[in-house]
Amino acid sequence: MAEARISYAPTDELELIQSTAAEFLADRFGTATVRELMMSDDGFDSAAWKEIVELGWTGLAIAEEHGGSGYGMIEMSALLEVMGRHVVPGPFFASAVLATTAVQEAGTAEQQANLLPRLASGEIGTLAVFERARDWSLSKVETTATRDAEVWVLNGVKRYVLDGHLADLLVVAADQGLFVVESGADGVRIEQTPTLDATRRQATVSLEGVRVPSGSLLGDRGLDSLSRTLLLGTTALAAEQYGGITWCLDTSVEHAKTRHQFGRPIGSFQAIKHRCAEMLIKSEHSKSAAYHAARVTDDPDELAIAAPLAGSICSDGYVWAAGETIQILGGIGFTWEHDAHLYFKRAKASSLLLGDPRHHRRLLGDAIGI
Amino acid sequence: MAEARISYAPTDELELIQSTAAEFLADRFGTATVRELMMSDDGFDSAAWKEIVELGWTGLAIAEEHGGSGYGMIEMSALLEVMGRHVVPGPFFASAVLATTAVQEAGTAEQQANLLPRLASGEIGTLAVFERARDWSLSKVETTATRDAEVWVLNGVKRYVLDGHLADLLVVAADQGLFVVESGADGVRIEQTPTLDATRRQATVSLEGVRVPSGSLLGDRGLDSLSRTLLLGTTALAAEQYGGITWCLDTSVEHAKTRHQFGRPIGSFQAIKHRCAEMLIKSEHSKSAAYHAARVTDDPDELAIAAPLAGSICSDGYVWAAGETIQILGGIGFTWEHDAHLYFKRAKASSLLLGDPRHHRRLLGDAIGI
Amino acid sequence: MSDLERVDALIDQLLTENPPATTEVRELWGAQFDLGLAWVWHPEGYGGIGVDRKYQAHVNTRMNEAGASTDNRLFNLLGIAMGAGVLMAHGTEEQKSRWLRPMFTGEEIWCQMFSEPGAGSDVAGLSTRAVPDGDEWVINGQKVWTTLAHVAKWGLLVTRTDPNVPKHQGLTYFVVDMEADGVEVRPLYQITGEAEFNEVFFDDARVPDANRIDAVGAGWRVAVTTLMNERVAIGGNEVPRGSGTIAGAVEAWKSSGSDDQVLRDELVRLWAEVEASRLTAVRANEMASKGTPGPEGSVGKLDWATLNKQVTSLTLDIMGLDGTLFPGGYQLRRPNYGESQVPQRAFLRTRANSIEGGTSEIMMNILGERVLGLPGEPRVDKDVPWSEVRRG
Amino acid sequence: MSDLERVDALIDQLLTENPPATTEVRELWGAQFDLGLAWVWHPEGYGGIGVDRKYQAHVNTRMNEAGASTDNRLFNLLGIAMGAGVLMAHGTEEQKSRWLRPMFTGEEIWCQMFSEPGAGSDVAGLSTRAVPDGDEWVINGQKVWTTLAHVAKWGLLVTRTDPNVPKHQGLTYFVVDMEADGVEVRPLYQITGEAEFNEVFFDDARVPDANRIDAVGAGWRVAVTTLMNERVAIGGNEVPRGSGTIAGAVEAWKSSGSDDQVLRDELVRLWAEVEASRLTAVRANEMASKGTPGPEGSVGKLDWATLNKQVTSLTLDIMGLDGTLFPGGYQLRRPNYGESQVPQRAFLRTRANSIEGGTSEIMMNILGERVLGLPGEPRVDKDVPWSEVRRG
Repeated sequence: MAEARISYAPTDELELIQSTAAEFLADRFGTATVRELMMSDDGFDSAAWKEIVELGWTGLAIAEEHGGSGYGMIEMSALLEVMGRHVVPGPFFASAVLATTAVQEAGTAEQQANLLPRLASGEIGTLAVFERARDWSLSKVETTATRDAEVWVLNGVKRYVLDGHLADLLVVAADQGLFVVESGADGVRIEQTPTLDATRRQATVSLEGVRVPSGSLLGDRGLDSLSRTLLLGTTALAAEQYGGITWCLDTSVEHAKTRHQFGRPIGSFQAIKHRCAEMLIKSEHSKSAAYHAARVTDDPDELAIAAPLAGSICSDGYVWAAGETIQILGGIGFTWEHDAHLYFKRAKASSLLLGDPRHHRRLLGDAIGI
Repeated sequence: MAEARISYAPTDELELIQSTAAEFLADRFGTATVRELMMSDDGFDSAAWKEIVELGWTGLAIAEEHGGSGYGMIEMSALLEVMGRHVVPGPFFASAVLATTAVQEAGTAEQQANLLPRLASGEIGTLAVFERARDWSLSKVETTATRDAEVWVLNGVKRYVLDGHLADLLVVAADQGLFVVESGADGVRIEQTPTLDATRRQATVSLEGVRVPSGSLLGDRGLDSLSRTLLLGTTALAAEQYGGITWCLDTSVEHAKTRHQFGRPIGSFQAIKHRCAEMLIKSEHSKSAAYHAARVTDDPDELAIAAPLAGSICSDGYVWAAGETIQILGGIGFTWEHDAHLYFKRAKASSLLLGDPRHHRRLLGDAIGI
Repeated sequence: MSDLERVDALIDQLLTENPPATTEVRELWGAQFDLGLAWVWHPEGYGGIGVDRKYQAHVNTRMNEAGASTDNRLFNLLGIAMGAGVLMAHGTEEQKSRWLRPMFTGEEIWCQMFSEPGAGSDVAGLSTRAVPDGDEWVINGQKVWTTLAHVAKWGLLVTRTDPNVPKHQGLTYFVVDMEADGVEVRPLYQITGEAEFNEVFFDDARVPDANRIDAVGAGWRVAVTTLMNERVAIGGNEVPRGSGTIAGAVEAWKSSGSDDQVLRDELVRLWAEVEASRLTAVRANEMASKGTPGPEGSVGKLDWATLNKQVTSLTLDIMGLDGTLFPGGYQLRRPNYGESQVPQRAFLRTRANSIEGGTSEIMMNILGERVLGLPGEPRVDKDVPWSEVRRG
Repeated sequence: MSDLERVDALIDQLLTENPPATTEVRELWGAQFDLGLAWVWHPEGYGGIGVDRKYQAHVNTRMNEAGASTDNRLFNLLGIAMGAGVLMAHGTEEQKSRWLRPMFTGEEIWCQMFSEPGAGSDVAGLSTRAVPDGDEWVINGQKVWTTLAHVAKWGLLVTRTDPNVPKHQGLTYFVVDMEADGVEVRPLYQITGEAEFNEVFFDDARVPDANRIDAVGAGWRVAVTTLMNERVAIGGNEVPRGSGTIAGAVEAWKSSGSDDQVLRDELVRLWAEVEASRLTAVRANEMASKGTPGPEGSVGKLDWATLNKQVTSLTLDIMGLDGTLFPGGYQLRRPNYGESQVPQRAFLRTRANSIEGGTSEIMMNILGERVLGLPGEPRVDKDVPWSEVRRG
């Protein structure tokens, strides 16, 4: 078994990535900043984004030849874990994970050479693929691409586009395949839609007779590469979800130790203690699932198992943990003032972004032959 | 709404039925007797059966003109609740509920006049309908009935026939409808199959060229009446399941009050206390669902909702309650010596007899248009 | 004349003398109070006529049928449903005469101030101090989760007057003028962005001793009267089949056009549980009306919280990616109860259901201890002066 | 020569001098003990050579590869995996010399007697009395859940020698001759009809003081050594993906030919949880091997119990009506470990998983208190003489 050689233990490099990230995020995305961004029009801090680019995060998983640092999913997951713990707003996941992965998976060498440096250097990309609310497998794509001489003409409406309002580049799924569309192109209309998780925005992207060069069609495999892009996205999201769970666990345990009612710390009551223990278990399971998926991205058969496994376990785990954190906190956990709701909203929205847990389990069942 | 007039409160008559039953069962089906029957070859106490017949239980829901006492499902449910609480072995459910209901629902007036007095007076009937392990809707019936002059010739194998080894009369589902077959007829072979719940036996019934008179075909509606028979059976079983839950709750609470560990009654620990509280909730829900179903059998639309509702709630509730009772009891609950396992086995088997909870929910979804 | 006939005659009189279509509503409610139809079970002179409580529903129904508003019972809920009971059980003649009528007419809104940041489940551990000063008391401290405080004239307040006795013994109950100096009400924004609740800060606020309810040190007894009313008010009500949060889930399912059998099973399972819970409330009401209330009456609040949370979460799952949207976005403001609630907002709001009005953990303790008779936890704060008990 | 080379050389010597194909197995195990390959981390003379414990797995693997049985580790598990550790940590020279070798060769089977009918989770509350009489102790009481007692020569026994001190302080630990007068072993039949376990009754049984392990009153310390070994032995092992109870569920699913999407989702969910738990054990082993064990190591026993129960229950659901059958029927007898376990039997047997080796409630306490650092419950039995504590 290939996995027998996998190491899940932290390396010096991963620890450095995480400690650097934790320090930066504590400084630049403290809770006051997150809340300000959450209530702002675009949810975007362009100055902080520049710093993120300078730290090399946007190019973390991009090859050095394309302006990145040449790391892979293991390192990206380590970073996302810390970002999830800080519930960081902004287009990082949409751009550095989804759009970047789509270009890497679908694009020709030439297209990658053109596009990846732009993404690495801080232009914002996103994936505009979904049209319907529960069709994560894209069984039906109504957006059309028709050939007109040297160009493609795109028509359709893409919904639930993560941070679409900030995007420079859109990777659009149409019937003929994935297309790269400049957000400023004629006929592109992007409208932000308010989100449950106000730290991760969405937009609806309308394409009306948008003319794009023939080279905008990524690769020649139609939409085939999209399923792998979504598996990798699920893997990355799982790491972020696990990071959120660690915040929930630590916050719950800390509160259970210090909050006193009836003359006792509430963590001395089994109702609270056992729930914290259950949260620990779910946290450990989520970590196992997310770490494993991040370490098998080179093995397509194993990824087909590990990614939906992580998507199911981490989605369910985070939603449960964030909900129970509010319960353990009691009244204060229900206030706008406490951060618990940021995690609760992030958890629920994340559990639906790339497939709900049932969708992930359907993929997993297919992969393991159940 | 019809239900606005329904009363769920005990009446003097129902209380009398239950107290009489409790007294008789405590006397004749004490735990020693139940255990003896459980390990006996046929699981049947013919002397006690005679007393049951004399008490009028087998005719409880049979019209007076056919030798019964003319009660209905409300009274039968009240009785079954007490029987479930005592986890009574024997063919009562198979005969007085399933076979009797099938004859009542499918039979012509003449057939009812012929058959119901036999059942009321203690001949044992049962329903031989299922062939496959998860086809509770009988989407496919392989048993055939072919006409040969004045007789029907039956061929097929019926499985999971409750107390088939004790039956005098079998109500058999074949492609042409429900047939009454005498268990002693030529070509009928009945073989007992050991059961998880040894207090309720099963048999496989093989029919090889069994020739039955033309009047053996119940009614003229084919298998149509079977779905209502199964809804009524589910309703009756729910009452029995609720009775089992009451034993679980009382046993758990009693143990939690008296068992001391760490110098405290274990019921003072929230882990145990809250589980008992949850059991109370499930007990109350089960009671509501079972009582409601028993009271709407005259309203087909409402029964189509209430019966699978009760089947789902009471099956899940009983399996959970019986399992948690073992956990609350601890080691002693896992022994053969303690009665907890009788209920655990009864609970699990009952949750599969006429449909698993998912099957019931499918029926419920159909009925409420979900 | 039977009680029912007597009630009917009075309703006839009320509606004849004060035609709902042409009578100013406060005037109508005033007349209702004077005729004894406000709380029919109260003695005469206190808004009642001393008949069984069950006739009140009949009064309300007949008024509604005649087009007469009974909205005062909603917008002054804490007064009419709880405060009145407290005054009747523990108030003086003066207090009842002064407060009951304007409470019922809605001229004076009431709020209730028990919870504190440091005293949630353990309400009796509260810290807000009241110190006597002549014939007044000086109040300092903070209350939280106070509905209606920003519109209320009067507040029901429990304070600590003696820190040196065990916690339940050192409490005293007051009615406080919410417009008095030293009383500051601030909106408390919640997870939805709305502020249904308030925080109330007392900074040397003064309350006349005449506003004390029952004896000094008897505050817990009065508080229990209030809390019992509150827990009865939540859950346990009889509602139509399929109403409430499950209606939203079913609607989402139908408009999704989905044929996902997994989601369907989950939805039907919750529908079944909601219905079993509803039938339990129906049974509870029947038993209560027969004077033999059983355990079925105690599960309503807990069910309501548990099921609301599950149902609204599943609703978002059914909505799929639409569930990740939040139409209108977050706005920090007072809630507008008139507008219909989107499923996403219900999903957020219901998280509090298992906290407000008694956490589910406390409700489970109550079921275990009071209904099933299981023993309590060892108490470390019993017989210990409040000032020596760790809290917060 | 590295430790590994040293171990390998000794294995070569063992297998050369005692060819597995032609050597009587007890003779082989005796030679293995004498060469120090029984417990490699023990000092020389006690079945070891004082190297790191991790080399034992290597020894076992090489022996199996050479066709040499290591079954003694299974059929005398309580001796070899627990008893030996207890003797090494707490035994005298005489005790180690007397017992270790025949324990390892399987000539003398060991059992462990801690639990009592009145002392389950609260083992330290046990009541079996040992009273000194000359250079012997007289034992009276009852133990329960004792595996292998009916075939054992020796039993590890904790007794109460001083009822007048708090419970942990009055215990003393013995090794008891199971064949002695006054020791009666009875089969304890369980939910499956089988008797894996026994009850052991002591009626004035006499144990020489020479069989006492560690000091009088030090029994709890010795018991803790034993219990820690037990909990490590259950759960936390690395197993192949999809093995164990989930394999039975998948097999049932495949042979059912069902396309029920609801069942499928439940099965896949459990498969995913089992796999996440398995990966957690893999991570735990990696961290432990690096000397930095983390919280991941503590969840194995709990997961194992929880998931086994869910998986075997779902298996019966998948089997549908076949799940209501019980092939072979119930027979009151000793289990036959050789025969394959039908899913129905697994369904029943796994109910004990959340009770044996520490109930899930106790495991949750341990996770909460020892791993997360949450405070314990108030203790009512602390500092109280055992004789005054309510129990049973």
